[in-house]
Amino acid sequence: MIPVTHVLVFSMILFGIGVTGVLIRRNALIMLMSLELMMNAANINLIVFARQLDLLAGQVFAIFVMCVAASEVAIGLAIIAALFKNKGTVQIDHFNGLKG
Amino acid sequence: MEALISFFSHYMLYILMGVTILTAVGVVYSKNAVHSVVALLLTMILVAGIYLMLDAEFIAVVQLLVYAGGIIVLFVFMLLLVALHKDEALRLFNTYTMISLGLIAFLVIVLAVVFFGTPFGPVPETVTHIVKGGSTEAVAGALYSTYILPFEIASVLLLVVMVGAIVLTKERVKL
Amino acid sequence: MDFTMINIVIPTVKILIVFTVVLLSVLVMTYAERKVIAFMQVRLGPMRVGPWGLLQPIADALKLFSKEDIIPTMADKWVYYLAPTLAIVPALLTFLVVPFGDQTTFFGLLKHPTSMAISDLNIGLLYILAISSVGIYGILLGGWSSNSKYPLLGALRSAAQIVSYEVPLTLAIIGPILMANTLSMKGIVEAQSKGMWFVIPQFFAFLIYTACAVAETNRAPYDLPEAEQELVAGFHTEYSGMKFAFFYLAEYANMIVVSAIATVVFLGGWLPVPGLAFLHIPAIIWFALKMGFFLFIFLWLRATYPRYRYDQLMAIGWKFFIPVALINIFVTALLVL
Amino acid sequence: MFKSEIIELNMGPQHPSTHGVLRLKLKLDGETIVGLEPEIGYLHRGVEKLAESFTYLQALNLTDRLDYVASISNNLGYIETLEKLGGIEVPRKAKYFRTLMTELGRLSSHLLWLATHALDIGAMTVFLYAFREREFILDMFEMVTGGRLLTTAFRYGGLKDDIPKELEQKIRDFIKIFPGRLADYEALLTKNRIWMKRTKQVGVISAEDAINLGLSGPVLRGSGVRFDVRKAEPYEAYGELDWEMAVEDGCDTYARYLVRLEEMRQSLRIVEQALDGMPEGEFRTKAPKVLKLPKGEVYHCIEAPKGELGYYLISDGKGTGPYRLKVRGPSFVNLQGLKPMAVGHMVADVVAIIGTLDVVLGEVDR
Repeated sequence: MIPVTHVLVFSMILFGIGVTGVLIRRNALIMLMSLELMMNAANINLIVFARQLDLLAGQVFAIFVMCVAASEVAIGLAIIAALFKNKGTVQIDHFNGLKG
Repeated sequence: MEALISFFSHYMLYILMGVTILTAVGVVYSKNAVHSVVALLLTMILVAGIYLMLDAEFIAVVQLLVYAGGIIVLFVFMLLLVALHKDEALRLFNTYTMISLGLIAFLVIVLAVVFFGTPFGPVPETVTHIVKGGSTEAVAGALYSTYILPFEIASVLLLVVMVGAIVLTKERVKL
Repeated sequence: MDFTMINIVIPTVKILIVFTVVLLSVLVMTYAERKVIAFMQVRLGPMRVGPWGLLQPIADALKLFSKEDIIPTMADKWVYYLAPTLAIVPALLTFLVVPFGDQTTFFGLLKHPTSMAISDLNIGLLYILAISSVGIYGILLGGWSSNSKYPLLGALRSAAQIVSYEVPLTLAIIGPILMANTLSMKGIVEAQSKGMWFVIPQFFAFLIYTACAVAETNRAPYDLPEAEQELVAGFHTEYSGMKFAFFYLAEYANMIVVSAIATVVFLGGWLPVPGLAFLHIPAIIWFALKMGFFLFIFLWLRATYPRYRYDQLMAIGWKFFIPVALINIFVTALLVL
Repeated sequence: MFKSEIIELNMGPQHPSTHGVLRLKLKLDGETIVGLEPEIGYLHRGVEKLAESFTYLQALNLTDRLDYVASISNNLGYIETLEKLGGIEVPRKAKYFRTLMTELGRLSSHLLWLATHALDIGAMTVFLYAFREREFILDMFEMVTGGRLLTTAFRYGGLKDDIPKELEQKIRDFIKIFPGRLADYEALLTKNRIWMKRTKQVGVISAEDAINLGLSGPVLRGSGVRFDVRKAEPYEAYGELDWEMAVEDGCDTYARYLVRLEEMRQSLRIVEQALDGMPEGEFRTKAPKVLKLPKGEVYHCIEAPKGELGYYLISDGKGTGPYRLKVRGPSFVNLQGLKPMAVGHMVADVVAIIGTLDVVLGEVDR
């Protein structure tokens, strides 16, 4: 087995890529995908600690995270669908109706 | 041969992690959104592989079922439904790209230093609680005893999401 | 983990054998399909290549492999290349956990008998479901990347179909899982060796499984994605040569997989038919016979029924199969308790 | 769900189920059809214009090529038009034989319809079963005329040759086996739940609309209108034989399917009666080799398998060929029903509706 630190750094990088996606991409769908990357990074942490500490709680919690991720995607895509219905685009630059 | 095998068993996780980072970068930096989804699919499959290497075979299978079988299908459907070709002419990135990239790189480096400085202790060669009888049984046992309340709440959450998604996308019926 | 030679060589040999057998049975299957349907339709089927046209599948395969590979001009090249791979890899990977028999010593070559599945995962069924859920991307992306309207319609149809029929399919095999109390393919067969085959107590589940398996593999009467009369050839309209062969192979491999699952879960796997155990037929022959029977149902249905319409297909999937499967689970759970 | 784009989809001219070279410009909202425009003319050969430069007998060859799956009916309609204008008497034996042949032609046409219609909806086996029986009928045509598809069967004033001796036994065999075969098709389709789902309430057209569009044949009778040229203005031997008109009230594809099946049964009855009652005598009257018709114009219609087939013929009294020949093809008129039937249905239904209209592009484009 490789040290837990290496996996942690990996998941940190994955999380960073996800954050980058959310920050720099303007396509709502890609931003949602980047959110999924971040969720996965968190999950990897949970799993690796579950193994390191020999505890089940990490795996159980990972399942809940997946559950939340699935819900988030379903609702997120529904919102994007509604936005697209109203504005005809998924570029978030166009959704500036609240800007003063 | 033996050396090769031991090499693979030791470095498989590194290989998986490396490829995962590549595909994850592909998700963010693809110009075509469908390429992003394909990259995301590969990422999810690779992450399932990582789970498998970390003795969590049940989570790995659930990862495949939930992400590959469900979530990404939703993404692909969404991509095929919304007209993305109109947005392809738009700029991929904006002026904040460099700043955010710098900040994130800084964050990653700082946290990596912190991780390397933290004494996590040695890695256990075998894990008894998880692997005994397979992680499936262990996780199921835990889910239905210790964590029964969160489990039920999760099911309620899913129900709410189901209703919410339908309400959001349903066309307004004029009464 | 113990990485000795024996742990490497035996699985490798098994993998080679299984994949060869699977690819060969795909060839046999294409021949059988044409012959069986031909006889149902009062004609002869292929007769030219070899005796009784026996070499026809080989001729077909050679033709497909040597054909020109055409890529539509506006196709998305990367995705266009990736799609056939995404279709065939999961189809072949699912064979990892199929137990073709109980145990074997490879005709006395080994000292200790080894399992006839490549790997005896304790979550075998879950593994198959998970892997096969990846298979739809081949269809979806193949249809999209061709940049043509008929494939796109076909791809959307099949994706919707596979996603909706995966639910009742999974629900249908939960009944037997409850009765066997295990997810391992081997364990399910062993559970049936003590009592009766699960096809008897789980008859409704078996019917639902059969219907959903046909829908899942895009075969008639649920073959809307490739409905020739409507969508020309569905998602693979633009594919030719090797890539088309991959889709073709994937379809037949999927058929064999769902038949193998049906055999293991409902028809008692490699167990002999009750009362015929004295015949001393090897386990693998029993398995092949049962699988052949299930595959024959596919052909039989294709020769008999017209095709459903898209909305009707979705309606029966969601409004009929899922409720019945849920009721079946409920009743089974009550009885098992 | 979305402000959806309307997809334009070209179905045909090369498409597995447009029965030839029909091109449909479909406008789709998802899979629902919001607009449909048939584009015809891919098989235009100028039959009507060609006829003007031919003699009356030569023009008979052209009629074969109109509805090439029911050429016997086309021949009959044309020959009768000539006889009507020229006032040529036909012997009773020829009348009976023509009736018999036309009904066999109707059977072969309906069998082809059943085969392709079933194949379009996905029932492959019926296709091959129906072709087996059609082969039987085509063999009979070959015995009589030497041609299987393009028969050029009759001549003005009667038949070209006397009836072959072996034909009677062949027809008797056919009459014996065919009801069983019909039962086979029905076993595969009529009570089949998928078949009913695919055809009931699909392609609905009310009796009023059908009449207004000028539809005829089984398409009209499937909407409950009791109209059949064979009953309304009996020609040949139809008035003397005992048979029923097939009518269904369903107005949908399933009703038209039932109508055609019943027509096949009735055709078989007509064939049997015509064979039993076949009179002895001459098979044709004396008619000149090169026909010259008096000046005048005439319209004559018969009930072809697909509907009312009419020929409008003008003769200038001088030439040996038609001055003008106009064909009222049932397929062309029935094709007008496609749009009202298909709009609002799904792509898969278009295929079923083309099948139920039973169009042959040779006749549509002429």
